[in-house]
Amino acid sequence: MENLIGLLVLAPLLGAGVLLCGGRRLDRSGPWLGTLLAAVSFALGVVLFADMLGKGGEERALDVTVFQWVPVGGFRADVGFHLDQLSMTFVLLITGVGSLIHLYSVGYMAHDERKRRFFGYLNLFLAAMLLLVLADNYLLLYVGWEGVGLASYLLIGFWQHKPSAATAAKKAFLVNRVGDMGLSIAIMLLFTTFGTFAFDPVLDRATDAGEGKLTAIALMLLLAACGKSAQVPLQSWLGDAMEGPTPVSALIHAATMVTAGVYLITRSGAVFDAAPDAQTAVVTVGAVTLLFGAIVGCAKDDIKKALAGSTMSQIGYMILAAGLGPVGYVFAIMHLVTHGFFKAGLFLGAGSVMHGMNDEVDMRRYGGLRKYMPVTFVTFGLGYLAIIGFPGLSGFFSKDKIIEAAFAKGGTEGWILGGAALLGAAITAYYMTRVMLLTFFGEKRWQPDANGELPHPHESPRTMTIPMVVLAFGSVFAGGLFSINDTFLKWLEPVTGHEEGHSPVSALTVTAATMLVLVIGVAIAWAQYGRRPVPVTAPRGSLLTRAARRDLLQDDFNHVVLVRGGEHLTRSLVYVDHTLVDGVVNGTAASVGGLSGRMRKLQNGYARSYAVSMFGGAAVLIAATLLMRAV
Amino acid sequence: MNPVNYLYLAALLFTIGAAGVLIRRNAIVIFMCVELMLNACNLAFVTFARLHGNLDGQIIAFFTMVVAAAEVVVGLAIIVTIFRSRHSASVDDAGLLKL
Amino acid sequence: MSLAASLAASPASTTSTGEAVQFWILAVVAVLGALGAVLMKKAVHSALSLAGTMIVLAVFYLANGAYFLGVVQIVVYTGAIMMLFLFVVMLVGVTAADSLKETIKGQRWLAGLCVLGFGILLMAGISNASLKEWNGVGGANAGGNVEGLAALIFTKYVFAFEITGALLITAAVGAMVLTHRERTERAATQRERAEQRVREGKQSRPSPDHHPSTTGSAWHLPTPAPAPGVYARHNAVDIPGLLPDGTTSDLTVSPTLRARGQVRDVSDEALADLKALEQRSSDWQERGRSEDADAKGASK
Amino acid sequence: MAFPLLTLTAAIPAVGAVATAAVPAGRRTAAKWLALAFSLATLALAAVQLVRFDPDAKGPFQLTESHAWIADFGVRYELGVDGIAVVLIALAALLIPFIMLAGWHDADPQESGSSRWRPTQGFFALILMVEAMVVISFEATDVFLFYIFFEAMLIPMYFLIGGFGDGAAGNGDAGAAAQRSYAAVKFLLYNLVGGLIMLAAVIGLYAVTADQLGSGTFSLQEIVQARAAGKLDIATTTERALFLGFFFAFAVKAPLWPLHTWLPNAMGEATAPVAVLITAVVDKVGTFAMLRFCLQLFPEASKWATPVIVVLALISILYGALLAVGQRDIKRLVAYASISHFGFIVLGIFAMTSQGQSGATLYMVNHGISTAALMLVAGFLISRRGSRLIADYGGVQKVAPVLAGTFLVGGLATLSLPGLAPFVSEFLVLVGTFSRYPAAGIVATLGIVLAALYVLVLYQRTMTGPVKEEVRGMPDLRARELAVVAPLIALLLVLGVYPKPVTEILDPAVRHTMSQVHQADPKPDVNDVEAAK
Repeated sequence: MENLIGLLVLAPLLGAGVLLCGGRRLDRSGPWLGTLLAAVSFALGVVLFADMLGKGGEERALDVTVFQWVPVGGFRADVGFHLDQLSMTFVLLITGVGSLIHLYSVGYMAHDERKRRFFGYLNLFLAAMLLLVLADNYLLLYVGWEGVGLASYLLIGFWQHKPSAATAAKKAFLVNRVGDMGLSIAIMLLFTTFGTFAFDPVLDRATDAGEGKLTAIALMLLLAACGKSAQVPLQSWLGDAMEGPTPVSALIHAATMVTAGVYLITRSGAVFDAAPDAQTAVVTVGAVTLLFGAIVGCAKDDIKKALAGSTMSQIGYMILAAGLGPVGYVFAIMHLVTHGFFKAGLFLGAGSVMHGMNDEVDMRRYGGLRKYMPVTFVTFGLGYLAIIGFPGLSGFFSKDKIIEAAFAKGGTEGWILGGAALLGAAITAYYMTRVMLLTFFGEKRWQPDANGELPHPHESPRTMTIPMVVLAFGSVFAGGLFSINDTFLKWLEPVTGHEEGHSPVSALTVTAATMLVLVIGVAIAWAQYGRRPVPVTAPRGSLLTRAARRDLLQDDFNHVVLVRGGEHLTRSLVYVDHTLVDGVVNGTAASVGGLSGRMRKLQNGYARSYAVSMFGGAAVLIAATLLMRAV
Repeated sequence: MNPVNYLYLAALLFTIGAAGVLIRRNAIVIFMCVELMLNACNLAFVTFARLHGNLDGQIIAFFTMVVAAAEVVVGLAIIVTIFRSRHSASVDDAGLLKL
Repeated sequence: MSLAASLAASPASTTSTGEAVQFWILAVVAVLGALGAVLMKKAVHSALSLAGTMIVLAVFYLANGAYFLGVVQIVVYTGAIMMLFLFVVMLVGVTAADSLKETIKGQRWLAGLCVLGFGILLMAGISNASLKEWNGVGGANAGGNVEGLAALIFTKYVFAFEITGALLITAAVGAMVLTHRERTERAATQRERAEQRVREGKQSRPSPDHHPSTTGSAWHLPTPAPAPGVYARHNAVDIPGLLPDGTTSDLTVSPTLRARGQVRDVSDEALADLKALEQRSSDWQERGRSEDADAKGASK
Repeated sequence: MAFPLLTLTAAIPAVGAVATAAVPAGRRTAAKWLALAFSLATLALAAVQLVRFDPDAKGPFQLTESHAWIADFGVRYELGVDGIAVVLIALAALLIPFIMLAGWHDADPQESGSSRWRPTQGFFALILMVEAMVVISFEATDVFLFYIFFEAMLIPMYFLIGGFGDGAAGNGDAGAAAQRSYAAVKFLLYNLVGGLIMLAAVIGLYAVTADQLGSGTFSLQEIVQARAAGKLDIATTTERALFLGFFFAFAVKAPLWPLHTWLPNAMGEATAPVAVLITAVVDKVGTFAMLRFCLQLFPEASKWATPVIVVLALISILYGALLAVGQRDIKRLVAYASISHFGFIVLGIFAMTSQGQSGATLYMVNHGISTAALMLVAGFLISRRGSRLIADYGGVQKVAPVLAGTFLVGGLATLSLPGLAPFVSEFLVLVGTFSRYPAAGIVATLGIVLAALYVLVLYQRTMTGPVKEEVRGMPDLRARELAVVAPLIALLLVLGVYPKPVTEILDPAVRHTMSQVHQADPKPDVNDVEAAK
């Protein structure tokens, strides 16, 4: 079994290697090869899952050290895997959803001449993500962490001829790097505190370290999570990342990559539990982001960006839950899984819509598509219902638990967090309904594309619809499946631990309140977009709307402070280097040269001048002699 | 009077000669000034001989005279040669070695 | 001698008043001579001033008991060396006066500074030395100054003396080598020079031996230069010949004379004479012309 | 007498240089192959060294050779390698063939006149000459011997920088030639000044040993042993002064801020292979010498100077990275990136932890390979378009995907992406620094963000976006070029995933150095973890 874990990671990695180095021979077979290897990986995951189910709750974890990676003095990093229920959940989600997206991409990217490379990148992404969740130490996790960043860089910037895509890719990587900085500092702190950074020894002995150190570690981990999971203040890359092909958005920015932050916090639960201050920071970030993302999602007319805002918001829920400690870990992961299903479905649906609409992304130019794309409509609709938390669907179960847990935090804090979560639910209902109405209902507002052709919406090919259907099943049933008998809770509990929260309001009240805000949100959206015709160009909107369209001015802030400031800094440094640092050097050289030039003039060729110097020298000598005598 | 005054005189003559060497351009005059300086030295030597009460100073002065004679002979020959080719006895014109 | 002998007897602290008087008078002369040597514009004057200083120094040598040197100073220095100087000065051009204007920037300031500093240092050094008493050279001169010197030269300083001899010979040879110009080709005969002159269309090549001022603008004629003087009136070399319009021609006078400004111009005189002549001839022709006119009219 | 393996390793390229230089003008290709053959022979000898080297053997140096040379001044011809040296020799020997291959046509004469001037022969001979000197610098355990070759290296480098342009501005261009000669002179003078100060320190060291030991010596081991035995007691002030003298020269060579300004000029003006030679091979002698001479000869002074040096290294890291962001010239950008990386190396050395020093030594190797990959591909790119300006490129990815891909991998290695070799070393340096100087560690970590910035900006501006008109029709990598880049990238991957063979050789040497400096790693707070496990 142990060897299978290695294979699990190796399969997509091999795919990436073969596809990227294979050359044009693989252009035709490449997509299928990539998909096959993703599927193999999924199959291995299932085998391991079955094996794990055959064991008792506590013995399910599987550790395997493949080889010593960096053995230097007291510093030991191994390439080793740790497969427990938490990683297993992720493995299945990643490989499962990943395989579906591979399949979807076969259709979506069919006409792209560089699709071989695209599948290579997708496989690389899977491999990195698997490495991330399977690593048994933080350094190896870091490798996967950055590998994910690299793959997302390559995928977002896949259409490199578009400057916007290239810029978005760069931005994603850079913002992620800031987060990575947090992770690397966290690892350094772990090393200096514990002398190691393998999960087991660190997490077992977490409480032995001082709380200050633990808080620092936890905060750094939070920074890392913010980067990867697009949480405030490092959320700005996610919206731009929609420049990538839609399957990328589905895979990376919905189902897998952005969940890495949640994984990291959950995995490091022991550290966070021992650092309550850091936990407060985590829940704050989560709560702020869930509102932030939701508000941004409301204002975007680009369907993918609206969904990106939604992703941000949903991850905010997960982070919030993870920040609550053992009360929330399980629900964070549960929401993560259900979100993986419905958000992937939504994105794939959006991709399908764009596919049929000549790559138009502006929802104001959609409308009335339900007749033309029935499968897309149904699957997207199910995803929609799931995300807003329609009773009985996946989102309902997982989100409800999180809101409950937030209230259970207790005190003012609990009320604030719970309130924020409830408000977020309302806004979610609003913006998702908006997306739904604008896209599939109402009259046709189609506009001719750049070539002057009106789009001819049509249903997408089989390779694209099948994954959507499968994901729709997931969106509908996953939540129920997990919640019956607390299956998911029991599955994860041995790893993350669990405590029941003591909510000041009863579970039923929370559910009722959730339903209420849901209805309110949907109703407002209906009032705005369902009853009235929708203008094709966006109205100017209120100050908040305009701010939200610009990602609540975060980018402007970044631009003014970081980009401009950075440009000024580098430009002035270039100047300083040239004028000051090099100037000192060149100045020395020039002054030596100038001095010699001047000294040269003393050698004017007149014997009498030389005589004066000689005579002066003689005078000085005599003076010196006399002085020496006098002394 | 103290014979030291001869020394002062010698110093004065020496400096005047030196000034002439530095100021004048005519090689012949410069030579004459050099001679003046040598003579000043001789005067000093002779005075020293008197002060010390032996003849060594005079011997040195004597040798100086001989050497000065030799020097003048060669120097003036050089001046004449230079003058022949350059039509000038100015030391400032002899600057071929300058860059 | 008796003075020297008395001086030699015991360390003295002062000289005789006579010597003091002599010193103060002659020292002034010496300094003036030195200054003259430095400051005179003409090399000849410098040389003469220097000769004066040297004679004064010879007297001082004698006063200091260096009898031999005193004589040698006069014979060798003033007699031989200074004369050599004068020869060279004559060779180079006795009339040439140097400009005392300084051409090197800052040279005079620097020189002044150095000289002043050096002088002050020397004086300070001398005054620093404690020279209250001295021995006098009388004892050393007791056996005769020349004998004393000779004894030293041929014993203690014999090597230096021999080497000085070698130096003198070397200097003599060197001077000969330096001034001697070996003729590497046969000297051109007068005929050859004349032919070359005609061939080149020039009178003669200015020789490098000539003083720059003699290389005038006149050297362009293949023929001998026109003679000086006004024919039948003057034949002195310093009087330029007249051109037909009565003005003088520079070609006819030696450039040396022109440079010296020793040309006597008689053109005014000649012009006046000419005028008078013309007057007279016109007076005479007055008559002749009317006769002439008559003759013409008659012929018509 | 044992087989003089070390001497032979240095002698082979030297002989090769003479042989290559002697090839007649008409036989350019023969000269190239001859030079390549000699460099491969050197590589083989370096490999033999690696095999014969026993990491677990006792004593600091192995394969030693020792002969009297200038007996009057105690100068000995002493060679020996420790783990660090043997790895760096292997690096140099490994990179030289690639440098030659990459510069295969760089020194072809412009017009095929049958002049007596033989630039090709000269180019390859000079490279071999540099290799010989670098190798012997790594091997020398006598300070004076080291000094001679440390300085002599400048001469062939001077001609390589000044004599061969990259054709970016036209080889015949007078302006380019002037720039190049400026860069070469700057390189020479800068390093000479450093070298002269070191010479003073070398003489000072001799004076001190002569004073206290009776007869002066330059032998590293003798001095170290004498100090350990208490026979040699260098006064604190003297030790510090001597240390500074040595360190200054190495800091110029390394180069450390603010002594770095020669590097961008030299790397910008030289051809790409020569630039690689500078930064990947020659500059390593500087950082290597810090480890071998500064730390071992003057342990107390090293500890005394550490705070200042750490700050300078930090400035180098950030400053180099920021300036790299601001560059408009590809090669200068790589040069500033190298300055940043050298900052990391120096930081690791002076963090005085085993992780830091292992990381730094490993970094030397990895930086050599990664910069070689990036710079050589950049050179191929520049040779195609004839411009070094970033703004002249755009959309290369579309027309030359393999070139762009290899460029990206080189860039990713430069920004220390995990999975590629430099990551391991950079992280070791960071951890090592952090465990002793947490603040410095955090500041240095900023460097990884900036590294991402300059690499990605470079990649974005040159390789992505709409295809520029001038770039259209640019050929992709040729077989020769691929043969240069592919092994380097493979090496980056292998060392990134499995650096253990290298670290195993380095580790004992680093531990030895640490013990020389009397430094132990800081203990973790919770130190019974291993026991508990």
